[in-house]
Amino acid sequence: MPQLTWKVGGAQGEGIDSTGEIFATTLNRLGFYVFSYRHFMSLIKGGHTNYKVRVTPSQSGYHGDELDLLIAFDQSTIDENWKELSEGGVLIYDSSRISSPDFPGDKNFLLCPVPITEMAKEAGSSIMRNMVASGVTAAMVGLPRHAFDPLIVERFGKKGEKVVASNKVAIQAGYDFALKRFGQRKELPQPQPEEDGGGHLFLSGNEAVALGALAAGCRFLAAYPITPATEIMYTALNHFPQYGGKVVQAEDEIAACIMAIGANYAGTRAMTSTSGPGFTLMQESIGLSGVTETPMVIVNVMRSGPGTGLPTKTEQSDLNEMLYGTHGEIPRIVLTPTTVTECFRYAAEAFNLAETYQCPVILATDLFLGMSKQSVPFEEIDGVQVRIERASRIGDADLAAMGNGEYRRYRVTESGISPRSIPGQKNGRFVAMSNEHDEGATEEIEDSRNRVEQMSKRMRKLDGWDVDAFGYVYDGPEESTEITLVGFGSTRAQIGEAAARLRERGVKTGHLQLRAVKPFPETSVCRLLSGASRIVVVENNSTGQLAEVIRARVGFHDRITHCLKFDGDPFTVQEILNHCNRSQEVINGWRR
Amino acid sequence: MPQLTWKVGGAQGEGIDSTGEIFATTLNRLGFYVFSYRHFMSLIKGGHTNYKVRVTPSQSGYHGDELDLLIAFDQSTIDENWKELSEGGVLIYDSSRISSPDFPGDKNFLLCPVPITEMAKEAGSSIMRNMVASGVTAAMVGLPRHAFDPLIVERFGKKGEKVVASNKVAIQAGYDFALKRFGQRKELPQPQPEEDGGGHLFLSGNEAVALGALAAGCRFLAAYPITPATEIMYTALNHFPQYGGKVVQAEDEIAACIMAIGANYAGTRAMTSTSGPGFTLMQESIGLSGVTETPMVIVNVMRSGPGTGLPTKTEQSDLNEMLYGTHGEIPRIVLTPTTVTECFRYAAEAFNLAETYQCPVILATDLFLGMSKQSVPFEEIDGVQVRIERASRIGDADLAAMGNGEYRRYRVTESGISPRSIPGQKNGRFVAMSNEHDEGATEEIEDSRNRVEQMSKRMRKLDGWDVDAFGYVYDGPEESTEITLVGFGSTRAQIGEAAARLRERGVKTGHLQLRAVKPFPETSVCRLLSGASRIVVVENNSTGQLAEVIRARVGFHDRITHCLKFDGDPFTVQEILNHCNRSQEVINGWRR
Amino acid sequence: MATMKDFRTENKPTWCPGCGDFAVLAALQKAVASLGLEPEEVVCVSGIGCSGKIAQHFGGYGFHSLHGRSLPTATGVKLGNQDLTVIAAGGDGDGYGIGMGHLVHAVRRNIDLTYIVMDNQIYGLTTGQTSPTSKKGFRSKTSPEGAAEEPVKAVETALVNGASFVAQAFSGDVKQMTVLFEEAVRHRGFSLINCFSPCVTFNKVNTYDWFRENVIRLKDREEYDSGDRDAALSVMRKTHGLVTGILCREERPAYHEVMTGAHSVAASKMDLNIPREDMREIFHSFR
Amino acid sequence: MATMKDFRTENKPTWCPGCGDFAVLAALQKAVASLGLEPEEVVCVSGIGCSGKIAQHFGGYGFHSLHGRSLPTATGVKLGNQDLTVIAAGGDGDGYGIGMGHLVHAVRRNIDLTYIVMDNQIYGLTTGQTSPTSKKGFRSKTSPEGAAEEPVKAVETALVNGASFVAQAFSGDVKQMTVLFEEAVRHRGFSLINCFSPCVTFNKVNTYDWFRENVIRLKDREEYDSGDRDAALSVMRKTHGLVTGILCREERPAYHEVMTGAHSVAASKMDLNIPREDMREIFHSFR
Ligand SMILES: Cc1ncc(C[n+]2csc(CCOP(=O)(O)OP(=O)(O)O)c2C)c(N)n1
Ligand SMILES: Cc1ncc(C[n+]2csc(CCOP(=O)(O)OP(=O)(O)O)c2C)c(N)n1
Ligand code: SF4
Ligand code: SF4
Ligand SMILES: [Mg+2]
Ligand SMILES: [Mg+2]
Repeated sequence: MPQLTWKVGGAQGEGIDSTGEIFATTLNRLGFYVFSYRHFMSLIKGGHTNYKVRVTPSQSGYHGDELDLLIAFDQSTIDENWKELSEGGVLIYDSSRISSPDFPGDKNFLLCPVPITEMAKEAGSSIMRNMVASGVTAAMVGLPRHAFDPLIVERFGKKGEKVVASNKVAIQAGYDFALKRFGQRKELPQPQPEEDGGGHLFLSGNEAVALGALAAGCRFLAAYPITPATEIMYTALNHFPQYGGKVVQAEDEIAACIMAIGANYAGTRAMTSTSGPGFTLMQESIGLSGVTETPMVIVNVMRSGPGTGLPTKTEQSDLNEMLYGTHGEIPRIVLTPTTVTECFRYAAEAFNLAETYQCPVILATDLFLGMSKQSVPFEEIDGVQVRIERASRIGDADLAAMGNGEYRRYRVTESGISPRSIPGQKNGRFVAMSNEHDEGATEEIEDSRNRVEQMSKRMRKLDGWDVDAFGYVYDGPEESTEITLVGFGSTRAQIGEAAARLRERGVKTGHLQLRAVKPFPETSVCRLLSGASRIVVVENNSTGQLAEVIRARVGFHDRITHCLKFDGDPFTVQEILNHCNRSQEVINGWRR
Repeated sequence: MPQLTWKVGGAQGEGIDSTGEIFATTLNRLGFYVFSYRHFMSLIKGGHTNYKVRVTPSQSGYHGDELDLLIAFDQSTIDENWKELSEGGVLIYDSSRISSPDFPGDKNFLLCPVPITEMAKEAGSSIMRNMVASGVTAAMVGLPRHAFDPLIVERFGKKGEKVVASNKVAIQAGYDFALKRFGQRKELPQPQPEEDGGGHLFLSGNEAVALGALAAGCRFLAAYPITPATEIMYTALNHFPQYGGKVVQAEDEIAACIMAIGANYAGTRAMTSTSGPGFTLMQESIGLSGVTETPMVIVNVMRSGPGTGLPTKTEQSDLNEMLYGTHGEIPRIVLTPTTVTECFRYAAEAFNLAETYQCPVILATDLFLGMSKQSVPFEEIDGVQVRIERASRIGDADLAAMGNGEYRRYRVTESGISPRSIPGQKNGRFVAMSNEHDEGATEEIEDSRNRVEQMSKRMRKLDGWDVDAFGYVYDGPEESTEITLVGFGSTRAQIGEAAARLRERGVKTGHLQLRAVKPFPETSVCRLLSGASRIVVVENNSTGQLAEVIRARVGFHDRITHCLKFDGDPFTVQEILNHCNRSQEVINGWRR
Repeated sequence: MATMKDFRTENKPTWCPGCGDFAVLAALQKAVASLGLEPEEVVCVSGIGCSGKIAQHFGGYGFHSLHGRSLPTATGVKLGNQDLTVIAAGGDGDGYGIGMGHLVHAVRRNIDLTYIVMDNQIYGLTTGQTSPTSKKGFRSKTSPEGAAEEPVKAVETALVNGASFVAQAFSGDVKQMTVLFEEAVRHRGFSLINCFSPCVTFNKVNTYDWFRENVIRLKDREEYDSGDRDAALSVMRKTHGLVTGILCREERPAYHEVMTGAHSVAASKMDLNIPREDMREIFHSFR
Repeated sequence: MATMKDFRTENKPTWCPGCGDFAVLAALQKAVASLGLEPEEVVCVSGIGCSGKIAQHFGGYGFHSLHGRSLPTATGVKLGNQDLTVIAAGGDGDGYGIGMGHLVHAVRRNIDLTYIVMDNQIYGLTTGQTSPTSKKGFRSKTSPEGAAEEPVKAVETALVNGASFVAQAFSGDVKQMTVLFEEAVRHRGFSLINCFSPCVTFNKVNTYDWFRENVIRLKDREEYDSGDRDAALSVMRKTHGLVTGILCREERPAYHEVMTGAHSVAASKMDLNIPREDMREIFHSFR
């Protein structure tokens, strides 16, 4: 598909992010479909960072394999990124800092030296490097000279006319210089503005999660800062209070999770958001939600583990913990949205599921989906029907009809769901107990018959949820395929593009992307995979956690191969294709 | 097999445990093989408790399905236990408290009213009920009148002659009363004294774990009290200090686990012990051990979950968390000893494995194995060869031969193991880092090539360990069976007895008991199960966690059935047999 | 109006006869009844321990949470519905051992709840180990040669971190305890009441008699100004912590009144539907 | 003998230019060198945060542990080998937020280590959120309307719980800091040094200048008796905590000298082999 890929890189703290953001935001507002991806490090200043933007004629959840233009503020940007530049790509570099760029000369680039720092200084200060770079970009991709002006006014208006003016000067200097010296070198795809002529929504998975929660009636978030989940908290801080929603920065993740459980118990839709290390600390509370049957929504934005790991890198390696964490056995739901819109939709749905089934619902994304801002058609998110279903509750009237002490919170029902009362409701008294308890929830109880009844009741609750209808999206022939690619969550865009390319080559290809992994939609998965000659499970982790689940729940041991990546970066389409091209023999490598 | 089963029950705090212990300890000292099982509740006084003793002609790890004698201090003991009494069983009850015992009259028991409380009061105090009961027991099973005297002197000697004397009086009163009124009613199997003519060792899995650790050179335990793991701490407190071993009661399990990791890092063999809730809190630290490659031994004595669950009941429901807990991916070992002697042996071996592979080793038992005191031949434990292999270290001389800064703690090696230095060693400087790090362990590093190298190095470490040789015990025909029973850990005795009974009935039966579940001994399991027509996986949990692993790693989906129990009690042999007798159709119920 | 009876439950408490926790339960039942509260308006959130069973035995709503986590659970309950009266309760191990961090942070927030610690200087439910409040040298199954650590100074810790209501009570004096609970529940903000609540089964040192002999009752004398935090600290030091009464009281806004998202309507009572136009405006702010 | 250079590493610290943590690192390097310690004898154990990177930049052995867990990790290291000099280090969020409970318990044990907190009143590494030491009303990304909580009083908390050495330092005065570190390392028992270590990137309120203007240096005047814990508390109150110097010092046995299993030989240096006869005797005690 026609596309433009662009990247700016330099040291952290040098304005790389703002350069990227200005470019991406502006293009988005002009109606282009933009996907942006930040590469950053777990330190504040220094260290290489870059910001990549991919512009496509239609929506895409991926920043692209290659690079058409690279703007390098320093040599290490070239070192780290030159390989990505396509043949004929444009390398713009700050000639005030790099006298002659150094890279193995086996590729054919257009070298564009620009004295970025000097020009910035001339405009007033070296911090305006980002503006010069923006101007250069505009010229070389054929944007009008004043494309960035509105954003500049918006961002710097408060700081006074002068600041705005000098920023504009810097941009124009870059623009003029580049236009004169190099001219327009690359084409942008056609913009596709919204109906109102403006841009699409430009938001990340994290932002979408917070908005979905808000829309679904979440009025309490307790969280503890952690990359890459903190934007959920920021977005909540921005938008919850207006609707009476409270946001607490807890002392740690244990407190954050259990506070939200307390709020849910009190009748408020409440959630927490975190990433790996914090998620691990929440395991005991997740068990508490399970055993007390208190609704709870936990967002886990995965990053590279284990331990502190690579805090600014993406990974999908918490699947096992989400499925199997906490001691003992609880019912739980794990949703894995595959797009920003699904982040919104499933965040909202999570609250209904949590209340209906009175159990923890884990919403799993990762750094790649959570932090990448991208164009989303307004209609797409606006079109999501957010229902607020406060299910599985008992009403005041029903309680009034009962005598005091008659209501049984944990009544053993066929569905496993027992109507829930809320503190404040007369005659609804119960004790939410982390111990095993009786139907009446008045006492912990160790009787073995009671135990079996309560345990079984809890564990059968989710049988009523049709995960097989909800839990996946499939693209491809249903009966038989030569190869079927399987993934979950954020990898959808790349797997989808890889599948498309395989089909272009005439390979009968299926693409199954899971949007829920617990309960596991095994009937659907079994049906869709049974006709696949080869099954390639694509995961951002090192052990093939999803593949393991598929083998356990469905089988197909001898047709599954693992396409794994765990270097901290999201998959490229090419990597997936490379795996598919490799010989059949890897299949037998599963037993390790 | 010939056996005698006996139980005493009453309210907690009434001396039930001491009655049981006096009986069990005395028999053991006389050379009988004894297995004792405590049923108790999560409250201190009141509530039903009982103590069951099974006497067998050879060693057994099980307290038996039925009951020959029941001593009831109160009616609720009868309510809770009458069903267990075999036809012709003896029901002794305290006629001072129970005028006529109440139970459905469909079984044929010998009713033996004994005014236990009155007789105790006569002897001096109602707290001597336990002594009266002991005397009654002695008479009815044909023990000599003074059988308990030595133990009484030992236990009460410090309290003075008078106390000893009145206890003896109470025993004798019970003895005389019972002998006269009822006579000897049951037979004990033949005792099998040790070579020295004395009794066997009489200890629990928890005690054996602490002793194994001590023998293996563990010199640091940090733990936090929790049922059913606290005895490990008590045993360590008793025996570690003499050998310079330190014991810390930490402020919580997070601290306990990470303290032990710190001590291991400093070169001391160190461990922690806990149960479910505490184990969950340790998950982040377990990841730390994995990523920093610091040896660590964690004992998890499982109890009924989830949440606080049933703190005094047994379960095997933490298997999933042991296999998959913590975010991200780490190498880990999970050992599941099946007998008290294996508790000793594997506790010791755990330290060698932890040091050799520089990873967390989880030693998993449960309340049943951990807390049940039982006869173990001295020779059996004494015969365990405890090696202390301080492997995978780098010596001072090797370091001296290097320049400062040359040593690389996380050198990428083929085996994945990198020789470890210890603080204090010259030239051995490194930083154990929870972040991803370079070979030199001097910096956290986010480079993707380095990441893949370090991650792969860690994950391949355990390839060198031959778990297939170590990880199971198999009993039965190797080629083909009609039915093969599979379990892990503590269920060995009951599964073994069930298998024996099936064989008696002419069913070709296999019994595979796993002693290690991570790495999974899949080659062996595959080989041993491939000829089984039916595979019954016997687990003390509600979802069939081991069966899931077998399906994932080996397959055989359509031959596996789940024999599950999760009411807080250990399996009875009969329950396993009942499952085996049930029709084939359950097999197809696996997909849920 | 509800009476003390309405705060009783059918089941008898399972504490050992004579356990100090009976008095705590009775005082709490009396206090909330005399404040005119209804059972459904009061939530008792407890940790795990013998003391933690109070949530089961108290006749209001209850949350018997995890070991050490009564305070964050109770914080969530209060913020979920600020109209509820929230009592957090638990033991010395639960609150000052594993839960110590949460105490300090709850104090800092001045979250409006009453925190009752049943301090028996021992781990009761796990059958008698040394606790963080056990005196130095205290012998138990986990400190056979005597505890090597200084006991935690939880009340002082609350005081220096600005707790807005701090008191101590003794199970041997239910009357005073009841009054203190009333004051604490009435107080708008965080209240800590450390209750000496003897464990008759496992702590043979800090018995009722021992406390009767050693504990001083802080008379509301003219000289003692409960608004003076330093005076409170100095009384605690002078009495080695063995003093009952209100140590400190300070009026300041409670957390739910000033936190991000503070609102006069309880979160659980909000209309959750956001007008479509509002939602669209929010969407459009992401452009 | 090792010099300061030996406590340097090859790689340059990755802190922002001007970060207060540079001073802390330099002072630590100087202090241990001037105490005549060798790099292999010193272990720096840190939590996670900008501050936590000190373990990487310090030239001794290091353990860059988990967020909030520097103290229990360091406790384990010390008890594993009591001959090592153990420095625990981390940020205000790490130590006083998530790690608060461990601080109190480390203080109670009087574990022999030096705990350096780089207090910048902000979460640095996660790019600028409110921390437990941020002043009330402090605005950040997580408290856009100003922090609603009282700041934690960590130094006072350590003081009331009996910390045997407590001091405060400021990155603007490396000389004093070095002396304080020397004293702290020399002290046998738990030492807390709270260091005002400005975050030049995210905290625009508590800057070097701000501290220079507001912090008082505690002269070792005759009147001030560092053995008097109450005096320390009162100085802290009077200066609103903005004071540097040794606040309190008390000699008492360190934990490893009195704990269960205390021994003159370090655990890591024990002969691990237990004579067969001993083992048999132990076995026979289970009969
Ligand atoms: C995470 C966790 N660790 C340990 C336990 C075991 N446990 C239950 S109660 C308790 C201590 C009880 O002591 P305290 O809080 O003083 O209460 P008390 O019983 O004395 O009233 C412990 C350690 C647990 N339930 N959960
Ligand atoms: C369990 C866990 N939660 C959250 C984080 C994310 N995190 C890393 S550093 C940090 C706070 C740092 O603040 P502080 O301790 O004050 O150190 P500073 O960076 O200011 O020196 C947080 C929340 C983490 N690494 N682990
Ligand atoms: S053990 Fe102690 S604290 Fe627990 S109920 Fe009995 S007396 Fe009370
Ligand atoms: S962000 Fe602040 S604390 Fe972190 S390195 Fe920069 S100045 Fe220091
Ligand atoms: Mg207690
Ligand atoms: Mg900080």
